[in-house]
Amino acid sequence: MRIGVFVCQCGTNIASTVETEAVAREALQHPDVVYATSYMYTCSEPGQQQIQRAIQEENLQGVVVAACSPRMHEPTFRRAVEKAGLNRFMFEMANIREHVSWISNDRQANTRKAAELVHMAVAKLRFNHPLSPSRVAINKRVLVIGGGVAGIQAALDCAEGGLEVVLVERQPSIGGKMAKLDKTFPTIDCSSCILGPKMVDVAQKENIRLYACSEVESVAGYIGNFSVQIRRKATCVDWNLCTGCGLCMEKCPAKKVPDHFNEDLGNTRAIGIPFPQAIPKKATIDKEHCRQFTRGKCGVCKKICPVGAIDYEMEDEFISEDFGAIIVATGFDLFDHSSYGEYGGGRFPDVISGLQYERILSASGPFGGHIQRPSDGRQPRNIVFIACVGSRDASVDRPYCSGVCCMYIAKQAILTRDHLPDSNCYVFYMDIRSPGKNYDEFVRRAQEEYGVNYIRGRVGKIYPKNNHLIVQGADTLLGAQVEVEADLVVLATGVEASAGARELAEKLRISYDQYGFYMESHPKLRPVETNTAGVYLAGVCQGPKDIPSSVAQGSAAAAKVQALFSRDTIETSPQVALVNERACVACGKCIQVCPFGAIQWKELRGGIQKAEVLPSVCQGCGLCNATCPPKAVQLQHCTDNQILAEIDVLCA
Amino acid sequence: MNSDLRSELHKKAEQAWPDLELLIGWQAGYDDLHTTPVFIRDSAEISKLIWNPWCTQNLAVYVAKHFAASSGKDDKKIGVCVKGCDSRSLIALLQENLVARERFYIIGMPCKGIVDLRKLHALSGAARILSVQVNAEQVALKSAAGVLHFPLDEVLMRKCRRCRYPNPLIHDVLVGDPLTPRTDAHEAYNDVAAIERLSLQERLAFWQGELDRCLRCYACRNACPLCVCQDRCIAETRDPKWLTQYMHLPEKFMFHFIHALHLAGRCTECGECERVCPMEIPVALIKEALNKITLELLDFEAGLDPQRVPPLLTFDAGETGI
Amino acid sequence: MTQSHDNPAHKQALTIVGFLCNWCSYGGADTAGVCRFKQPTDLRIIRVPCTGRMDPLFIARSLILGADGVLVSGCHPKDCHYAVGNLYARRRLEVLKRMLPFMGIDGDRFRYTWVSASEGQRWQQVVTEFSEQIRSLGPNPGVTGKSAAAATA
Amino acid sequence: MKRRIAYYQGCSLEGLAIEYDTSTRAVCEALDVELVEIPDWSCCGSTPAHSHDALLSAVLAGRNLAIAESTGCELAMTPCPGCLKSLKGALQAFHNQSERDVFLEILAMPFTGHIKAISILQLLYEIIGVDEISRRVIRPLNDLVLAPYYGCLLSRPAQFAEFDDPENPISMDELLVGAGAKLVDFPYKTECCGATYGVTRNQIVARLTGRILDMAAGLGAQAIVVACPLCQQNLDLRQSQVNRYWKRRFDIPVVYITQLLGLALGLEPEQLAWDKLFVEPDWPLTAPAVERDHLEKAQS
Amino acid sequence: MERIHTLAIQQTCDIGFISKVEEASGQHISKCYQCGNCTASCAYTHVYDYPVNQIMRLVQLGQKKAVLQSRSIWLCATCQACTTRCPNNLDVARIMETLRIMSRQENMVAERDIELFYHEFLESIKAFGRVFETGLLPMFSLKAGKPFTDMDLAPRVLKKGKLAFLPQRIKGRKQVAAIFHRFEAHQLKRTEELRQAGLTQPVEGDSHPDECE
Repeated sequence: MRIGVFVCQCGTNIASTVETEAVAREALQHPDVVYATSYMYTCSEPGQQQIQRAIQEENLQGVVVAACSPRMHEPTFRRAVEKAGLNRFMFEMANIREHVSWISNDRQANTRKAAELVHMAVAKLRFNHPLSPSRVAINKRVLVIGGGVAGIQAALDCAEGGLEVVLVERQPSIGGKMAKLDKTFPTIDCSSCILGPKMVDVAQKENIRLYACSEVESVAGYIGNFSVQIRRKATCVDWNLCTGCGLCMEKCPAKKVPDHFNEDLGNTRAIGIPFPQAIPKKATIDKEHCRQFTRGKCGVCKKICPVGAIDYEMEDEFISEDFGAIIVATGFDLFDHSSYGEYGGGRFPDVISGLQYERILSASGPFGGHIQRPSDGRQPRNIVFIACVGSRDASVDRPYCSGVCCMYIAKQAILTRDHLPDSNCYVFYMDIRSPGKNYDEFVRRAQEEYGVNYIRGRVGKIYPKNNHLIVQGADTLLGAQVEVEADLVVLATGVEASAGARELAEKLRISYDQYGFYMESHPKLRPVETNTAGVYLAGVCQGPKDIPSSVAQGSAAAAKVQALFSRDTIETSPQVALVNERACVACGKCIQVCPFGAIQWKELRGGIQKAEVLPSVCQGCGLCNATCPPKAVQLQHCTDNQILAEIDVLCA
Repeated sequence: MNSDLRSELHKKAEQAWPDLELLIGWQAGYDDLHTTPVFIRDSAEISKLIWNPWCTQNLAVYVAKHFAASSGKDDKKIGVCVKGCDSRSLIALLQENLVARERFYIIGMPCKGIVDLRKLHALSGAARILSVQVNAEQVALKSAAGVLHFPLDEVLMRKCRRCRYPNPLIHDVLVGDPLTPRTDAHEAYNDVAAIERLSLQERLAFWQGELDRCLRCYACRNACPLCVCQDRCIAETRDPKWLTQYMHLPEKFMFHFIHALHLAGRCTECGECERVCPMEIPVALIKEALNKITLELLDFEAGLDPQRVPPLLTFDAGETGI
Repeated sequence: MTQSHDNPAHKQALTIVGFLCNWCSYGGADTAGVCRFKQPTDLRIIRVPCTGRMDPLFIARSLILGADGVLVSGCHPKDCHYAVGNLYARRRLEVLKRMLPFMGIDGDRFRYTWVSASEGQRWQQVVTEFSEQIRSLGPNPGVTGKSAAAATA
Repeated sequence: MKRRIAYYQGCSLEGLAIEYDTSTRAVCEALDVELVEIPDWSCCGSTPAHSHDALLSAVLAGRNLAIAESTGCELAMTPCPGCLKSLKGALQAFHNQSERDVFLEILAMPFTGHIKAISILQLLYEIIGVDEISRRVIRPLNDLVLAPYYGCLLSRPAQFAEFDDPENPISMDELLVGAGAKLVDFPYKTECCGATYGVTRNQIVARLTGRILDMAAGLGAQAIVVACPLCQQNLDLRQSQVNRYWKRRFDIPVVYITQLLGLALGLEPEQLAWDKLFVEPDWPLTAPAVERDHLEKAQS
Repeated sequence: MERIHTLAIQQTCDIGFISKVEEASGQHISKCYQCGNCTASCAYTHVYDYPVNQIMRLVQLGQKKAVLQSRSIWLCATCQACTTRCPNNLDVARIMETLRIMSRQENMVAERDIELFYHEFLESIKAFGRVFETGLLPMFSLKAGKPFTDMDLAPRVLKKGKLAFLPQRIKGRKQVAAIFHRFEAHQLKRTEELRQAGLTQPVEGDSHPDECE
């Protein structure tokens, strides 16, 4: 084999701590290497042309590039060598940036290490073979998990493009957290006025099937061909019959049911529709509070329902659907502030969360949009907002910024001053994070036009005194301790991964970070893809973000699916396992361990059994290869010989 | 007593014969001290079958091979004689679906232990052994130098002195009465423990000394009832090329790692690898050490319960500590 | 913070072979690089798709041939890109780890661990700790018993 | 079975806080706890020592733990949170690999570090338990309205104290409720009283203590209940200084938890040194003792 | 406290000071992001010259003299409110204690009375094994030049019979004194070792004569 080695300097990224010329020189010592050079930016157009020229001029049969991580540029260089007529698998990469130049300043050691990594790549390349992909058909249906604004947007965009969409929502209605908001920053648009039409669209699109009160139970398959089981939870109301008239809700005798839609600030009934604009507008029974279930008798709703939709015996139902792609938009939960003992740990009724205040402000909220204290219904005069509760706080394991609180506090303070011009609003903040279009102007308006008092410092303690709440904080700009006598305290509770996010990630085989937010494929360049092909992300499930970003990501994920579905088949990677039938001893261990059922028995003439890999099902993990005693199954492009060659370079 | 058992064996083999196409057992060898396997395809040969403390071979070794080759026509089965230890090899083969239970007729031989010829030779000194008699628990050894008497226990194989399963764990018929097991389980790994007591350097030196003698004749591998690869062993293949044919210590170590790790969680400690080694390398010890590890770590012993999957061919998402 | 491994006085040629799964730990090592988390330079990484690809024999071979240390790292259990590859791997790797000392090879020369793609800092910590550990064990004499002194020279 | 616990009383409890010592011993005896006074104990070093050097503080306290170990007890209890901090500091130094050698070198006594240091509240609340104590109450603190005041150190910082809640401790609350008392929801449970600045900067103490007294008075508490000799001294002995500073006439008794529990357990005021308080209660100390079964009936 | 006007950041920043504080306290000062929760929670802010968060800031900027000469570090009562509430898990009270110790070592104590009281307290232990309250107070009052300290309380205390007239001399007082001696010897040895290793900080800001103007 004639091998060429190209050592990238990556500007100074590599060259400043690695002697790239020396690495290239040493590469010429290795067997089969006929050409080696070092270049400023190998991934650039001229850099790629240099490789292509060398392939032709030097008649190269294999190429090694020593540069950044193959996770970054392997596809780039594979395309480049392919253009020059080589098979794209006759290429290897040595990672001398992320694994060498960026992690040590010792030039001598780095150069030695880079040279050895190149040697390993060359040794491996000598065992490479040309490989070509195969193709499988795509099932052009898409599953959207989560019906918040990101999921709604993704579903609508996919449906608009003519795709068949299934939208699965855990709650009885779509709308997510946005449906609970009163207004949105920085325009003070009414939240339900802008979200409502989109929710109605979802209900009306013929190619969207909505499963509310449902969850994803299991996921099998792979890109183009996922098979998903969905659990439709028992609502105890036959939604095919329910007209959403609301009579059951009026007559239900269980009147002290905490109203979760109103963040438990008011009460609702044990049967009903969560809010007037709900989609689907269907009733659901809350079994935890329904007297038919808690006391074994009642039956009022069953008697009253004009269409006979009530069915107390209803059980969860499982349905299976096939999809070619999945968009995950499972949103977030609000940080539970009971871990802040210094703020009362949830013991003080007038210390509330940001979302609770949002419900108080809302005309459809528990107090009809009148601002009053949950404890005694009194109109507050002094209202304190505290930023960063459950954000940027390592002591409660939430060191990240939730990204939206600065803005929503400004909005809530403006709305408060609008509703109650005589009130005083105080905002305790550490920094104001308002990097969006018209965002900082909005925060300035809160201060300049609406007279909201911003105090730079955290609050150390809140305690009740004479029917007030004493807020003891700091003004670090003043270098002083300050106290505010408040009537109501709103904690700008932060954003955290939604309950069950980790379990869903495991079903989908996507990664999540230590806080439960889903990992995108690349933080900058592949922000809506995951490392599992065919699974895309939208909204806060990937990390804290506001409404415009969530909507943009929903559209982006939809565009990714459209692009995927624009073809009828997809290429499957040829990096799959392959059985050498002559070596196979038919012990069946590979079949036993394969996580994907990708290996089966094949009968040769004379009834002899051998293992056989189905390349379209094989995901290329190599577990069979590790298990096979005579090593008859070999994972292509990561064969025993290739790994042994790399080991031998280092150890022999 | 031996003759009683032998006639019982013959009787039971005769009874089973109409259902069998082949019966694998032991026959007398070229002298008192040796036996060889016999493959009976004609009922007239049943009389060749013997049973005594010299029936050392693990006949399960032949089972997988003959299972693959047999047609199974007329629903005829393969008969095989097994000792307790050998029966575990059969179960291990069943655990991996390498053989089908319904195709076998198993004649179980409760066993008090097999004589280790090396020990006999050592005890007799240089003199040629003329004859050996076993009476109850005593061995009478007649050599040119005279007659020597030993307790039988002293000349049993290493594996027999730590045997926990003298009775076949799987059988269709038993020859003789079941025996009570001798050693407590906690003593089973005494030999491994003795090595473990050495320092790291001493252990390395020990294996360097032992494995340096290895000829890479692969007798150990060929005698192993659970080695599925046989002539496709990666110790010899070119692709993939795990080993060279160079006779030096790393390659020898590597070969024994291959054999041992391929048996991790599978070895039933029949000891055949060690018995057949011409260089008298205690190769079974490596597998015993691995068995001790899989027992402690994964609570698994190969060849006991036909329903259990060998631990390295499965997983447990809930297990902790690893 | 002291970065003792940047001090050339500590340097001696060590060979540490790393087998990293492509999806988590290789990404974690990349993340550490992107974040410029300084690490000792003795590790050479071999990329494999999954720790399930790891036949313990690769590790045995490395150590028999004289690698000073072997580090295997993959996705956290239950977070395997291939669902269960690392669950098989951890059994096989642990068995090997316990077997090595029986054969006279120091089990501390081999470590397996789980580092996700986001855990750049953890990767730095793993590499630093393991390299320090191997450094304190000194060069691996291998099974041929070449003396430590000869290996250093 | 009688529990045997090493007892470290500390210097304050020999002097200004003698009633804390008396009542602690009495209550423990009533609860079948044998207090083994650490023979020839010495001062833990208190704030001056750890403001001087953490190691010196650790060794001064360590001497007492080393002696306590020789009594065969597994626990060393001290009523003083300041002493507790020092004792725990000694154990921390011992269990810290990098400090142990020098710690032992300066201590120059045999020490195994097996002993654990606890507060009187830990003994009462965690080891004996509220249920056990309220079962033994024969003279409930009927309707006495109290403000439980814990001070800084009993539950803070959480990782060090390993006891109760750092922001809203409840151990003393539950013990008092278990003894039949009523409590005010006291927001200043953990506010600082001024600590050792009584001597050097008594205006600080007057200011901080005044806030606490004011809050308790405002909430209608008949007494403040404490578990720290320094807090008690600042609130009780210095109440006259506070009154001068704030131009107020506070007259709130500041009593030790052990004194109140002692009464509830049926001990007499003299056994609990009630007469040593500077601000003496204006409420009767000894309502007639109630027969046990009678009490149980009343409770059920 | 001297008012800081223009602070020449590079010239006045004592990096060695920052690392010494970090090493002695075991805390990463750079974790502090100046939220002010310590100041919000501190009961002593009203008597401090610099509020706690500014002490942290001064340490971050290496302002050794300003920090070690501040009154705040001596007025901190180690009540742990700051440590309990720090969102970055910094043990702020521990840092304050570290600064107190350093301030005494560097002879920069601003609150002489408090230091004196602590000193007399330790002397009392060294002499008797336990603190002799009755003896400590007069000794302190005398040396501090505050003869009337707590005189108002004395008659009441005496009336309650709460003060002993003679110190409790414990049997092991020699043992306790020996602890002090071994500790002092250890300190000397350590300082000498550090000096020989060239690691000591120059005494009293020698390297930065014009710190806070």
